[in-house]
Amino acid sequence: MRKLTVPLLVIGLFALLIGLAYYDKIDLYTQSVLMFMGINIIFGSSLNIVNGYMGEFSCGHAGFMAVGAYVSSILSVLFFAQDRVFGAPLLPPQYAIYGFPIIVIIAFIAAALAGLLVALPSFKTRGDYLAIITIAANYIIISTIINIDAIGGPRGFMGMKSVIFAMEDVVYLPWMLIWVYIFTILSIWAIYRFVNSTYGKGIVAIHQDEVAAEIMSVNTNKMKLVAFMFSSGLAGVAGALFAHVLGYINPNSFNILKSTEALVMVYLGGMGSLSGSILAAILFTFLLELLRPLQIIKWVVIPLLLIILMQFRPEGIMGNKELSDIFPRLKKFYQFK
Amino acid sequence: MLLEIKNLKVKYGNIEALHGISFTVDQGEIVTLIGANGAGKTTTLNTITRVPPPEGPKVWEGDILYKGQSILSMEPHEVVQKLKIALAPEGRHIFGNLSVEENLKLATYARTDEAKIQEDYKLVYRLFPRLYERRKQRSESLSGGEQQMLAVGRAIMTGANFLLLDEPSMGLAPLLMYEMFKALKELNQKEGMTILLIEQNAKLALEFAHRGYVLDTGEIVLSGSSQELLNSPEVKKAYLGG
Amino acid sequence: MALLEIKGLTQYFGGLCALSDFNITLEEQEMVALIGPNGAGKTTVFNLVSGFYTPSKGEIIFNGQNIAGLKPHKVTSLGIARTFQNIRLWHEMSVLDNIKIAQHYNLGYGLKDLFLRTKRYFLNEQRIEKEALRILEVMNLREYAQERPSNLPYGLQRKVEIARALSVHPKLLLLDEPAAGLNSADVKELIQLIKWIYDEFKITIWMIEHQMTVVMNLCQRIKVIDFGVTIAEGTPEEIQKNPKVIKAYLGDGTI
Amino acid sequence: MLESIIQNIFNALQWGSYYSLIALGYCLVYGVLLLINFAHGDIFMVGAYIAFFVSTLFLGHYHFFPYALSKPVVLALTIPITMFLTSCVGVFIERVAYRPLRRKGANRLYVVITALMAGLILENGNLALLGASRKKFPELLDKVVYHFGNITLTNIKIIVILSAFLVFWLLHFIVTRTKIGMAMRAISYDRFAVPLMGIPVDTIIVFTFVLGSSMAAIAGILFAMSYPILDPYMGAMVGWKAFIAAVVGGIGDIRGAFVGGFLLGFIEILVVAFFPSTFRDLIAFTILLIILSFKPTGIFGVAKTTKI
Repeated sequence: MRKLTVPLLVIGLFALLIGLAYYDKIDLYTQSVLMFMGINIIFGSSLNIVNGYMGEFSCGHAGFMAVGAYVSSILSVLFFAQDRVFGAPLLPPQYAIYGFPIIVIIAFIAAALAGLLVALPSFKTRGDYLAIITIAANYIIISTIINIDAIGGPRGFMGMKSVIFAMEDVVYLPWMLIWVYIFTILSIWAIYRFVNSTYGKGIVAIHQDEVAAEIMSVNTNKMKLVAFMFSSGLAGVAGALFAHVLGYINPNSFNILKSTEALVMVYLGGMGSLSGSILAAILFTFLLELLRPLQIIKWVVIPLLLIILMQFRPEGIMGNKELSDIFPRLKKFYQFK
Repeated sequence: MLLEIKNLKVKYGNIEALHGISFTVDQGEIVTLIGANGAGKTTTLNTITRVPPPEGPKVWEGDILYKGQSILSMEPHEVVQKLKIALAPEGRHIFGNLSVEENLKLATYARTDEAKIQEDYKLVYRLFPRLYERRKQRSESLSGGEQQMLAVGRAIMTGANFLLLDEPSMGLAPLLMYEMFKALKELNQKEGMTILLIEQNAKLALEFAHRGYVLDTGEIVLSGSSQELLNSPEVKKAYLGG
Repeated sequence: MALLEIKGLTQYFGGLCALSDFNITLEEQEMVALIGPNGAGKTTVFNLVSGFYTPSKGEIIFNGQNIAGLKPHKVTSLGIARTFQNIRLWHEMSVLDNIKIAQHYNLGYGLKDLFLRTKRYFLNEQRIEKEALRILEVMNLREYAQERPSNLPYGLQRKVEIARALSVHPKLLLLDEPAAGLNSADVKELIQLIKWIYDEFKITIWMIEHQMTVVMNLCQRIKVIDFGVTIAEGTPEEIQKNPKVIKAYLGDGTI
Repeated sequence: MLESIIQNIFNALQWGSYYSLIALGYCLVYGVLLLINFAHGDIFMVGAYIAFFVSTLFLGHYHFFPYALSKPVVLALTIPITMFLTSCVGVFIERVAYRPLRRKGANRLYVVITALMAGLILENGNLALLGASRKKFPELLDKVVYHFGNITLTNIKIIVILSAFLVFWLLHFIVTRTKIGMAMRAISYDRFAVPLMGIPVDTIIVFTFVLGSSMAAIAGILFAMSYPILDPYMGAMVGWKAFIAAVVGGIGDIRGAFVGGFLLGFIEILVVAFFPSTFRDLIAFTILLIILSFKPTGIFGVAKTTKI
């Protein structure tokens, strides 16, 4: 029974959400908030791999999100939608349902490759110098996009909505909600497996004492490469979903402010706590929506709340503990692998 | 009585590190605290010098009196400036990005007695001639023993007349260790410096000090003159390896 | 054939010569000490052997292979393990994890197995866990498996660090000042421990140590260096009487 | 050709001066606390706004102070008052946001996040308070244009460049020659031991923030005098860039910050001379990234040796 708790819960929640959305019991606005929650969970917890578990300070995470968003958007419009620039779709649009997960995986790969931009310098550099490299990488990615006119440059890129419509034409379902749900679960699963294996714990060893890690046979360069690419790849997945949920992207939605959001989620939740990141992502998305009526004052209130919170819990909500560390009884009810 | 510790209980976070210790140090004395690692020796010194959290502990109960006055409300820099108590901390904590000379000069930050400062420079350089040889060098590049000398020299330069030394022999080669203790002895005999010493090497410490206290997991379990302690069977068994 | 043969090892930092023309040969199952004043270049030797620095000149031949300039994790997987002057454990994870992560040289599975949780992954994780528990058992540390090292007394932390080094099945164990920060009673215990390890694991041990009791009790051979140059070599008795060593290192023993 | 090169050099020096002045502030705080004070760019913006309000006040733009002073007097009053008020803002942030965290021994990165948040509050708080309409900075100095052949120089440009050098020289003196400067360097290396020398750590830290913020204030005034349109986000981009410049120069060393600022100025002007201006950030950042890849601790930076 313990082994089945989590899969059952996941499937149950899935069916519930899709059912509610299908019969219009939850409106589109709520649906979009739910989807952003999922995207933020991927975005925040993927940064936690590098900033929390490995203890580096990457602050250009949105750059990789941008790579994922653009690569996936271009591909899905190219293959499945009629577009001004790209012309007629290369494949019949009804194949979009099968094509989309592949496109997301390609977005993962592309963003992971972009991650090399910071992974390679990380061999020689640490700490604050690396932080700067990540900021520079973020700017470089965004400026590159701005300077490519074929994909809209500073005006942005759109057309993804028609791909979604194509999916809905085949089977009428809330497709984006489904995709976001699936990829969120997959990402959490992957991160969990990674950081709980002896292999993955190598990055925690790098965090706590890199010299000792290297001397005790951890190939630190390889581990850094894996961690950075894994992390930025997942940011790419978040980007791909983000682009298709919104239906429109422009380079400035992936600026340093977006990276800051990821940082906030990681440090709000607690460095090196997966459940912390998830909790923080949910809380943060919720807070953003709650304070929406305040408009610009929202961006005064949220930082202020965070500063105040940090004064009381300077290690984030969860510290570096997981939910099951704080409530050991939970372990009786589930096993999560 | 110069320094009097009364029933001191301190905590790090929620963990009590000292469970009510009391001891005294008189003017011109050398007193040593011996005990295993984690017995609370460093904690005691950090409490006296009022090192603030997170490195420093919180005083829970008891008092520290200096010449009869409680010093618990003092800031760490005031302990140095006003009471003339200086600590050469465990692990040296020299400023590696400054030169040897700058390290010493920095220790005179709050002092205005220019003539005495010049005398103290001479004293430090006489006690530790190696420091004079390397005064222009970035102190990071000194060897471990030289850094230890610098840490002690710096404590002297604060104008202190009461030195707290936390494991000055840590990591020193035998020859340097003897040199260091000779210099300290001279400081005590010629300059009348009061010294409270923590040392892992119990034999060395007891040969050097007048009196000693044995600390075990946050409590004082034994005290007496150095000779008494050296001959005590418990000390022999637990700390002298005999 | 000698286990480790170092020939003409020389190291410059900037313009400074930290070590010049260092030679030593260690046979299998030997216990040798390297002593010398602070800043004599002892730790530099260890850092060169374990791969932290690439030597400016010279050869380090281990088991017939020149390992000079190899990355540390590579050197470790070839069979050289070490401990550090100031203990370098991963303090925020359990003692067990500390030992398990040291098995990175021989994980037996890759990223694919990790994400898909293949049979191979489980088998290897089980093997690693068993192996780690065994070494803790042997070293009498089993009861601390779930503790964090920072909560253990200093003497035990030393022991855990040595256990971690042993868990990579080294042929050569480098101990950098194992007695630093230990009191006399702990030192006595440490001597017993090292002696036991030496007999039990049948490995070569090479140590840097200031406390003469340790060196004299354990080592068959001692090499003394100063300013990166060898000044004496011999048995403990010879070294203790050597006037050059007394002048540069041992001192006259008075305060 | 030569003339256009010289003209561009002066332009680069002017831009470099702003970057350098801001980078110096970053560098000071970083050098002492190892804290990337991400709010510093916004302190620069606050400085410009304070200068705006102080100068318009003395120019008699408000009812409660209807006396218009002459321009030179206004300038002479604006500079010190702005420096003082901006320092107050800097020190205030230190007191309420950074110090409590430091006292609790929080992870350094939490303090950095707090700094980011403080920056956001300054930007958006300003926007919320003053609205989106931009402010026009009054002209405090009559513009004089000098012509040397085809090269044009304005008096403001010369003042900007000279001030940057003067401030750097002063700062360099403080950091290397005075005891307080020595204490600042010491804190960055080993904060634990500083109070043991009888040095009040908090006083030194406050002093650092005063220095850094007043330099940001000077940069703000100078910037506003040359580019008189103020908006709440003016500090963010310039601040980020200045910070990157400081790191490329070798953060922790004020020479590095100074040189890095000018380097960035030169690169940007050079790029604009040959490429469309949208390429400016792309190429500038790429060059900086390449420099950092080859010289990981920056131009003047010394790698901190890890003792093993």
